[in-house]
This record gives sequence, structure tokens and C-alpha cells, in this order.
Amino acid sequence: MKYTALVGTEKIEIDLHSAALPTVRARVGDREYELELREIEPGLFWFCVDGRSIEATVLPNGEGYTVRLGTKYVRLELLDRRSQLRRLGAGDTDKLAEIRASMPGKVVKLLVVEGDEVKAGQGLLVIEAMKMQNEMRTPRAGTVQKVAVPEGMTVKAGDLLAVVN
Amino acid sequence: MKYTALVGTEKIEIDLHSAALPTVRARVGDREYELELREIEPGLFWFCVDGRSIEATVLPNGEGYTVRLGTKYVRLELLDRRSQLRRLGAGDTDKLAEIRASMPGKVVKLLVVEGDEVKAGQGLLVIEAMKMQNEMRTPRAGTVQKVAVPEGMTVKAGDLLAVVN
Amino acid sequence: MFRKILIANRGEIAVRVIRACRELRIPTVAVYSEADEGALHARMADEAFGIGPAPSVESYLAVEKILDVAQRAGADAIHPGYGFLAENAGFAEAVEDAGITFIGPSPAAIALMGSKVESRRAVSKYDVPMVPGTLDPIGSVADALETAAGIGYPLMLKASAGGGGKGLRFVASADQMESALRTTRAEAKAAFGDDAVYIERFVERPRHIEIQVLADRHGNAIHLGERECTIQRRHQKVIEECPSPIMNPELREKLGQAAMRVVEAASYYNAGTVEFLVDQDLNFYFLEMNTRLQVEHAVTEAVTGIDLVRQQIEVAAGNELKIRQQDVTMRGAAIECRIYAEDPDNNFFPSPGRISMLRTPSGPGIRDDSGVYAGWTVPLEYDPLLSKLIAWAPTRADAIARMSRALDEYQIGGIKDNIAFFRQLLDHPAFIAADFDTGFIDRWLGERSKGVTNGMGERDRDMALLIATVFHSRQNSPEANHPAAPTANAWKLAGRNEQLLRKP
Amino acid sequence: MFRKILIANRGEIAVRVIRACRELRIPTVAVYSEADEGALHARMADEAFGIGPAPSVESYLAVEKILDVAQRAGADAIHPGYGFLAENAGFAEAVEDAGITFIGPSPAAIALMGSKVESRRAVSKYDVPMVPGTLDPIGSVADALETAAGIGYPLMLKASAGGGGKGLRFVASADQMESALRTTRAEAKAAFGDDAVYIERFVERPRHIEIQVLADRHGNAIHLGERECTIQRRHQKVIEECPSPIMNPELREKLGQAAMRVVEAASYYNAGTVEFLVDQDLNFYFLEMNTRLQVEHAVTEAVTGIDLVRQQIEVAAGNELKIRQQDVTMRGAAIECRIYAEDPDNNFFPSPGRISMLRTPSGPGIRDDSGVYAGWTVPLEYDPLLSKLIAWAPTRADAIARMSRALDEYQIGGIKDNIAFFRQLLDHPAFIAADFDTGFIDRWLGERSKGVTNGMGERDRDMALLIATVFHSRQNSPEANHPAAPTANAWKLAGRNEQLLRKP
Repeated sequence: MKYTALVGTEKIEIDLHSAALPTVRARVGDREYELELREIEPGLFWFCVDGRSIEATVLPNGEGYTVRLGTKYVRLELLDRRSQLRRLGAGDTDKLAEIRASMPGKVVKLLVVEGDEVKAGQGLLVIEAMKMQNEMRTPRAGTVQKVAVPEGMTVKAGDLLAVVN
Repeated sequence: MKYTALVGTEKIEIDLHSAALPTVRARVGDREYELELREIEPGLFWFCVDGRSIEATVLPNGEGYTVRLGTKYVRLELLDRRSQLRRLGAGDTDKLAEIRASMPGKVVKLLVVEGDEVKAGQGLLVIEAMKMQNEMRTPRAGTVQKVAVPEGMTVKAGDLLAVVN
Repeated sequence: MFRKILIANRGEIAVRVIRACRELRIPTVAVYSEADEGALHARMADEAFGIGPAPSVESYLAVEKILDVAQRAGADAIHPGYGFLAENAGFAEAVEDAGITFIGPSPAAIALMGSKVESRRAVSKYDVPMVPGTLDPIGSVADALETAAGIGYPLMLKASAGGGGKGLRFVASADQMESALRTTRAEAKAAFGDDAVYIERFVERPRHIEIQVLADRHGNAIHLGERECTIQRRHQKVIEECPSPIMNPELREKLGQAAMRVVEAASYYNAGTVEFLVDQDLNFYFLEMNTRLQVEHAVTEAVTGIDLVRQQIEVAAGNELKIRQQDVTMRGAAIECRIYAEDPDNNFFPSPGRISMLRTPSGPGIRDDSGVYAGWTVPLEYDPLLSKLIAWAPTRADAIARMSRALDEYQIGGIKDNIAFFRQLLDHPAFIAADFDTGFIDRWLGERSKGVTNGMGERDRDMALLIATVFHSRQNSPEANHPAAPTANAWKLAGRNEQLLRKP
Repeated sequence: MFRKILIANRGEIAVRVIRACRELRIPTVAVYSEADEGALHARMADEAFGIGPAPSVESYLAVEKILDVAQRAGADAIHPGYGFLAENAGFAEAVEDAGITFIGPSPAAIALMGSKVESRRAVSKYDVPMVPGTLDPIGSVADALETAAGIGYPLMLKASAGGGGKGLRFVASADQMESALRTTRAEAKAAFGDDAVYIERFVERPRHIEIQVLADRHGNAIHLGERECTIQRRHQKVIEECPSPIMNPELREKLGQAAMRVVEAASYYNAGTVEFLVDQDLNFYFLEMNTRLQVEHAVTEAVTGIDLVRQQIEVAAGNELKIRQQDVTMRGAAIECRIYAEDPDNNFFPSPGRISMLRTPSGPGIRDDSGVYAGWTVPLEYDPLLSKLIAWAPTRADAIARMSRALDEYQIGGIKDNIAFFRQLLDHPAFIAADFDTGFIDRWLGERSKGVTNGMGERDRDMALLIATVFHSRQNSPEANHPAAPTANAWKLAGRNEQLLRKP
């Protein structure tokens, strides 16, 4: 099975030969690896390589993963063929700013209505979670094209809140 | 589903009406119970009854279970129809003493051979586990009818070691 | 001593109080909201009662419901923990009116110290130095601008009913006043039900140092040394220490004496904390008194060996303080990290959700005061504090090393946490040198690396990618997780095919 | 300081040493046998090397393999923990010969104190009182009977190379001698590779009290107070305390001075423990010196605040002891319970196997030094010690209450443990009154209830049976555990039926 890992802007090709624990084998970029990987519990792995004893945790993170090896971490997105195609098909959204929830929470106040002119950095609405209030701001000046959520609504991380063009 | 619980020598009939968490219902003896049972993780349950907050752990124990409610425990065997039949079919073994391993371990020394005459309390063999040696003794005098394990063998709890008649 | 204690709180502080009660062999009653069904504090208490929907106003702030449970369960004392109703004088009064002991100070002391204005007025008569500012709440934006002009910028806006870093705003210049006033009032209203706000001069590069006090109802009062709470983010404490690295015996004595005068001014009893700002020249100013247990009480416990919750209960039961001032000795150094469900790489947004994995540290000098467990879903509705991790060692440097070690052991899966953030903070030269002020974290966050990796080598990165890919592929093919399953399926399939073949 | 430390051990003590190294920022090397693949100590170390099959002689006792790993990994010091090679003078010598520092005393001191006979001979010159007995190993059964007749029954048989309660037998009368001698020799041979055995007079109702010592290579030595280790089962310690409840400053001073003379007699350096028997009149007798860290070292750490493993490493690196005798202060009281995988209701038989669930206690004053984790399979081959649980509090009574509370929080699933046994022991009036001797547990076990229940009421028993039945029925119908599964199957089935119908 072939994947493409996206680390920041860098793309790394991964050819996973075997995912059958404990012996996993893959080509990462142009380097071949074989690890004796033990799954201590789901998402927590342990392996030894060159004598080094390494614990790795894999944490789903939005559309990707954060992998920690000891105190070091790397964030990545993993694209299989399907998600690559989807990504390629996505349109150019440079002229729009989609403001999305970066945390789960509740919309406690709308500060604008559709059609309002806004300055870059202006607050659009306030989200509250775990006693924290956060003003969600627009990164660009423009017109509020859409307010996607009503006051009082509970949103998940990634939900669309508003669009500014 | 009907079961018989054996607590020591006492038999208690249980008619389990529903085992679908969280609401479980059963008649125990002649008393009806309904509990809102949460499984915190396998074998660890939590429920409230009359305001009391109770954690219950269920630990498989040989052929039965040990259930702990707080610091109190009860040991039981649970017989469904099949195991009741098996139990009823078992022959009378009063004239034999079956010496079984009460712990997992390794047979490190045989002290008797088949045909030996033994006194009550005499050691038959020595089992070692986790650096502990234990002489397995016969509860009754008689003749060693069978030595069921060779030296060096690893045994599980409950395995037959020897028979004295 | 009490027959039964109800804990009007949740999470790690409810667990903390239950532990103290268990050690005193006093039965406990927990209350829990619908979001907290199966929460650790409810599981650990001897009795537990649901008190309504998730929003605090309908459960943990619902005074009538809590009093009703107390009476039904036969509790003769209530411990409020911190937050929620802990500093609500009306609650304390309702509790006492119901013939139940409130484990805390008198309603009058709570009311006095709960008002920044009244408390400063009372304390000012007792020779305790204070930061220049308004005593009275400010009115309109125009009033605020006028008053501010008199004091001078930069300044602070503070909710009169505030505490714990909520309802605080830094105002650099006049043009920020309007927006700052609006948000501070809104937060104050939401958090404390009171939107009164006052103004105070901003002290440059201050330290935040607080004195723990204990007083009984017989006029005995002692102080248990200080806590260094300077490391804050957006005016909320994130890491606390005991002792303060800048402390010397003379300053400690002076602060302790000032705290005793505040206790006197409020006719205070039970545990309390007197907060001071300390400037670069070691001048100190009274900030406020917290009339409850503090989140960071455990660092004082580690250094003095005194169980503060137990002392609270004993004093509330009417006992005389058994500890005299000369019995209080400080040994070694302790640090506390507040482990939060939040994402330090995304502006510290809270991260509620299910904890899929939990590995907590232990070993010498480590204490983990947690309110969660593996499998628990951290609710959206409450404070994101998961646990307080405390490290004690003979010296501050050793305590830092020990805390680093413990953070490396701590693993939380399924939600985001600030463990890696602390790990990085403890390596910061300014932290190690104890050369910081209350603005340290906010300045440092600007420089802190938030890239896709924190310096992982290429080979390790490759292996990390490989492991993520293995995890991903196994997640998306469930059979891989259950080696037995494919075989069983094959079997069934074979059986079915056979049947089909045999039929005709 | 050292570049890298290899830990020639496993389980909780290897984890303990790794923690100390991490705090000193010294990289660690773990070794593990085939039975310990994935063991906690291997996971926590910076490096880990497999060293062979499960039996200790082929792995943890295989000197050549361990030295080979040390050299390959570039370790310049080896910590032996306790047990295995910790008191093997040959190993210590081989380590030093390989140019690696042995973190422990000199090979000569190990050899001297490892021989009960030689140690008593050496110590006897330094005015340290001793129990009457043979200095030389005994020969045949006939020799033993003759010697015994001279000393008088009851008496003790002791393996010359023994320690930690292994290779010890009580002999009440002459007719038990033959069997006792055979088993003691066999156990001694198996455990220590040496079947030499000696005889000692049995002291009636003695206390077992030991003194912790620390000495550097520059002639500085201190003692860190005592530990009460009287609570034993079959001569193996099960619960330890610091301080001893019978201690007074004069006796402590006398024991400390005697321990210092033992250190002098052995030219001892590093950490060590001098064990004494103390009779009902507070007379004391030198028993032996343990030339290593003790299992129960953590109670001393809790009370003195001194990290003994760290001190071991610093002293081994050639540093002078920084702590002087007058710096050693004892605060409060600490208790340790040894959490074993064993079944107290079935003669304490070991209970290896997979840990299906693990909930460890924490909170104020609690330390859990564990070597296992949820999901780990406790191997059959080694000591059944899972963890050491330590409770500290200002007084002994408070420490007992705290330990009880922590034991209530501790939950281990899948294997048997002795937690409930400790819980019962801590409630025993004789334990609470500290009125016990080394035979206390063995006498108490006779009376202890081992019934099918420990006094659960009928209603609770009914609910317990109900819950067991629910658990049982869910175990035996796997769908119940995966609520989604039946639905999914029904779906597929429906789809299949539809296809069949549509085909013709």
C-alpha cells in the first residue's frame, strides 16, 4: 500500500510492505526500514533500534497525526490515493477566508451579520468552551458573505463559522 | 437466562432478565433487582443505589469469580444448566485424593514414585514459581496411584499432579 | 468531628477532598451533573447524587439542589473546593442557615474579600501596602478613560468579583479601553454573575507571590510560607513553586506578618491565601485574599508536610489549630504543573473529549492529583484542568529535574494536553535561573517553536512516519487488530460455499 | 559524573534506578530477558538490549552477557539493583576489571558481608553485640543435631549466602532438623548457588530493625535512621516503616553508632543496611549487613528527604558525601506495602499472568514504585513483586490511614494480589498499636477469615452475584460487548438476502 506523507510542505512517499505486527517493513522516501514494533496499547508503540529503546505515540490530530518519539514530535498528514485525488480537486479559495472553529465549543455571541464590512483582525463571533471565551477574528478585510452558525449552537473543531470575501 | 450461584455451600438461584448495560435486571433468590450499571472498563463496574456510590470488580477465579464491592468481597461459582449437569455427573471421589496444582509453576522435584505408601501430610513433589518452592502434600494416607507430571514440566493452576487412594 | 461531608464540586479538587475525608474516616457525598455521570469523584465517594444538566448554573451552582442532597444524605458539613460556589457568600450563608457547617471562612469574610473594593478598604486600615488604583467600580467608558488618565497607562482592568485569572485585562493605551472594558465586563458577568470592574496601576515586571494562612475559630492563626505564582499565561497561573526562588527569611517574615494583619482585618478563619505583587526591588503590594483552598495548595503541603484540606476540616469542626507558628518548617522545594486539556500549539484552545490512554507518573517525590481516568470523556462544559502534577526535591534544581522526568513519563491519549509545553518551559534558561515576571510566558510564546517538528532527526522522522502509516492502515482495516477474525470469516465463508454447492 | 549507566536488573527496581538517572540526566541502558520483552524497565530506558532466555542464569545472572552489553553500549557504570547479581562479589569484581564502575561497595566488602560467618567474625572485633550461634557452616545432619543440642531449641537454620528471607528455616525441635536442613540447602543452592548453612539461637518475639548507612570513598560515613521490618511472613518482610514505633533517640544513637562500626569493620562505601534483632528489653544483636539498596529504601527517603539511589550514584562517581550527620533530619512517618502477585487466601502462592486492569493510587503522601503496567504479562520466572506502595504522613497513625486510603484506590485485574490482605492487616489492633514481633503475621494468618466472603451484607451479596452473572453472560456472548456488531450483521444479512432474491 502506498501513501504520501505531508510534513509541512514536504512530501514523503511511503510504501508500506507489511503492517503485520511485530515485524513492520516499509520504504520511506528512498530508505528501507524494518522495525520490530510492539503495540503496548492502541496508539502506544515500543521498539528497539540500534540498541535505542523508543516509545512512539500516535495521536490523531485533525486530518493528520502527531507522532511522538520520546520528547520529539512530528506532525503529518497521510494521503492515500483517494484523499490525494480529493485534495487535488479542491478549488482555489485564496479569495475567500473561511473561518473555522479551532476548538469544540458553544457560539455565545455573534458580533457581525451577513453583509457587514470588516477589517482584518476584527472579531466576528465569540466561542466559549470550558469557561474560556475566544473571539474568532477574520484574517482579512472584506464583506461577511456568510455566518454559518446561530448563537447558542455547539460546534466541533473544524466546523465552518463564517466566510469573508 | 437462569443460573445457580454457589457461595460456599449455599445455592442461590439467579434469573437474569436483562444484561444490556446500563440497565440490568434480575431476580436473585426471591428478590428483584434493577441496577444502572456502568462498565468503566472490562471487569470494573460502577453504580449508585439508594445514593450509595459503589464500584464493583469482577475477577475470574479458577472456575468461579471473586466480586469486590468496596473492601468487601464474595467468592462464587456460577453454574448454568450445562455445568450443573457436568457437576452432577461427576463420580464420587471421596476415596481418592487428587492433588492439583494450586498455582502455576514448574515441577522441580518428585519425592515419590507410583506405588509408594504415603502418610497424610507427606510431601509428594515440589513446585517452584517466582522463586518460591512449595512441597505439595497429600491430605490423606494411602498408595500413590498416579504421578501425573514429570520433573521439569510447567503446570497451570488446577492441573492434576498426583492421585493417592 | 463531622458525620458526613458533601463535596460541592467536581474533578480533581473533589477527588482531593474525598481523599482527605477517607483518611479521617468521614463518609463522603459527591454530587454530579449529567455530563459527569461516571466521573472519578462520583466513583470514589461513598455516596453520589445526580443534580441535573451539564450547565453549571443548573448543577454545580444550583444552591437549592446541593442543599437538598446534603439534607437527604444527612451530611453535616459541605466542602466547596475552589471555583463554583467556593467564594459565594450567599452559598456559605445558606449552608449555615440549613444547620450545616460550611468548610471555609465566615460568609462575612467571603463577602468582604470577594469585593476588591471593600477588601482594600478594610485592609488599608491595617498597614498593608497596596498598588495605586480605584477603590470603587468604574462606570461608563468615559468615566474609565478619565480615571485611567489620572493613574496613567499601562494599567489593568479587574473584575471586582474576579479571581483565578478570569476577568483581567491589560490595557496598554486609551484606544484599547472600550474593547477591553466590554470583554472584561462580559467575562465577569459570565464567570461571577457581577460585571463590576475597577482600575489599577500596572506594576512593571512584577512577581506574583502569595502567603498561605490557616486560622481557627478561637483566634489562633499561622502562615505556612509563600508560593511563587509568577508564571502565568493571560493572567492565569500555569506553574507554581514553594518556596519562591527570590525569597529570603526577612521578606518571608514581612509578608507573613502582613498576611496575619489581613487575617485580622477580615476576622478570618479556615484556610486562605493572601496574594501580593512583588516588584524588582522586593517591594510588595497586597492584591487580594482568596477565601478558599488554592489549586496550588499541594506545593505548600509538599514543603511543610501539612495536609491543608485536613486542617480545613478540623478547623471547621471547631477544633483548635494544633500547629503553632514555630512548628511550621519548610523542607526542600516543590513545583506544580497544571495539566490541562488544551492545545498549546493552537493558542491553548481547550480540548475536551475521550481519554483513550492514560499513563501517569510516580516514583520519588512525585504526586499526581488527577480527576480523570482512561476511558473518561472530559466534558466540554467545565474547566479543562485534568490533573495537578507536583514534584518535590531537596533543592529547586532537583525539583525541576524531577518534574521533567515525571512529564516525560506522563502520557495522555485521545485529547490534547500541555505536557510538552511544560517540558519545554522547564528547559528554558530563564525558568531555570528563576529570572521571570508575570509576562514571561506571553513573551516566550511568541518565540517558541511551533513547527511541524521540534528538531527530530531524519531517520527518526522516517520511523515516525512509518509508525503513523502502520497505525493508520490498521485503524482502517479492523481485521488487523483482531488476528483471529479473518480466519473465522474464512471458515464461515467456506461453510457457506459448501452448503451452496451441496444444495442442488 | 558517568556517561551512561547500565541497570543489571528488571522490574520495579530497574525502573527506580532509571528514574534517578533521568533526574541526573544520565542516559540508561536496560537489559531484558525473553520473558521481559516489552517490560516497563526496557521501555523506560534510553537503550535496551535482549540478553537471552527467561531463566535468570541465562539472562539476569549471566555476567558475561551483561558485561558485553555494557561494553557495546559504552556504559561506564553498572547499577545492580537488589537481588540477582547485587551481592555477588565476583560480578562486582568482573565489572571493575572491565574498567566499569560498580555502583555499590567494594568486591571485598560484598564478599565479607556475604558470608554470614566471615562477617560475624569481622564485626565481632568491633564491639557489636551478636546472637549466639555457629560461626562456621554445619556439615551433616548428625553434625547439625549435635550443634543444635548445644545451643538449644527453638533455633534458626540460615543460608550462609542468604538474604531477603530466602534460605531461612525455623526449627522447633530435633525431629524437624532433617527435613528443614534438606529444604534450606536446596533453596540456598537454587537461589544463591551455595548450600552452606549455619545455626543461630532463636530470639523470642524479636523486632527486626535495620539502619541505613551511606559512605563515600573518602572515609565519610553517615547513618539515615532506622527502618522497622518486623512484620514478616515466613521470614520475608511484607510491610516496613520508618521510624520504628519503638524507637527513642538514645536507642537510635546506639544503633547508629553500632552500624558505623560495622561500616568501619568492612571498610564499606556506598549505600548499605545493617540489620539488627531487637528483643523485648530493647537489647539489640547484629544480624547481617546487606551490601546493596534495600527494597524498603523508599520509607527512609520519604522521612529523610534524601534520594538514596542518587546518593549511590554520586558516591560511586567518587564524589564526597555532601550530607553530614547533623544534616539528616527525620520528619513524619512512612510505611511501605509490598504489592505482590500472590494469593493470600491460598497460602500466598504466586499468581503470574496478564494484568487486565490497573488503577494506581496517588494524592498527598503517596508514592507507587511500580514495575508493571496494564496489559503487561507478569512472568512466571521472577519474584512476584509488582510494586512498592509508600505512604508518608506527619504521624504513624496518619500514615496508616493514608495507606488504607491508597490501598482502597489500588485495583489490579487479571491476576491475584495481596492488597486486600494489607487492608485487613492495617485494621488489626496489634498493628495499629505497633505491638508485634516477627512471628505476628504467621500467627495472625491462622485466625484470619478466609471464607467465601468477609462480611458482605445480603443485599450487597445479591448485587455482587447479579453483577458477576452480567459479567459472565457478556463474556460468553461477545456481541454484548460490541453493541454495533449485531446491527451490522443484520444489515449484511439483509443485503445478502436481497441479492439472492434479485438474482433470478
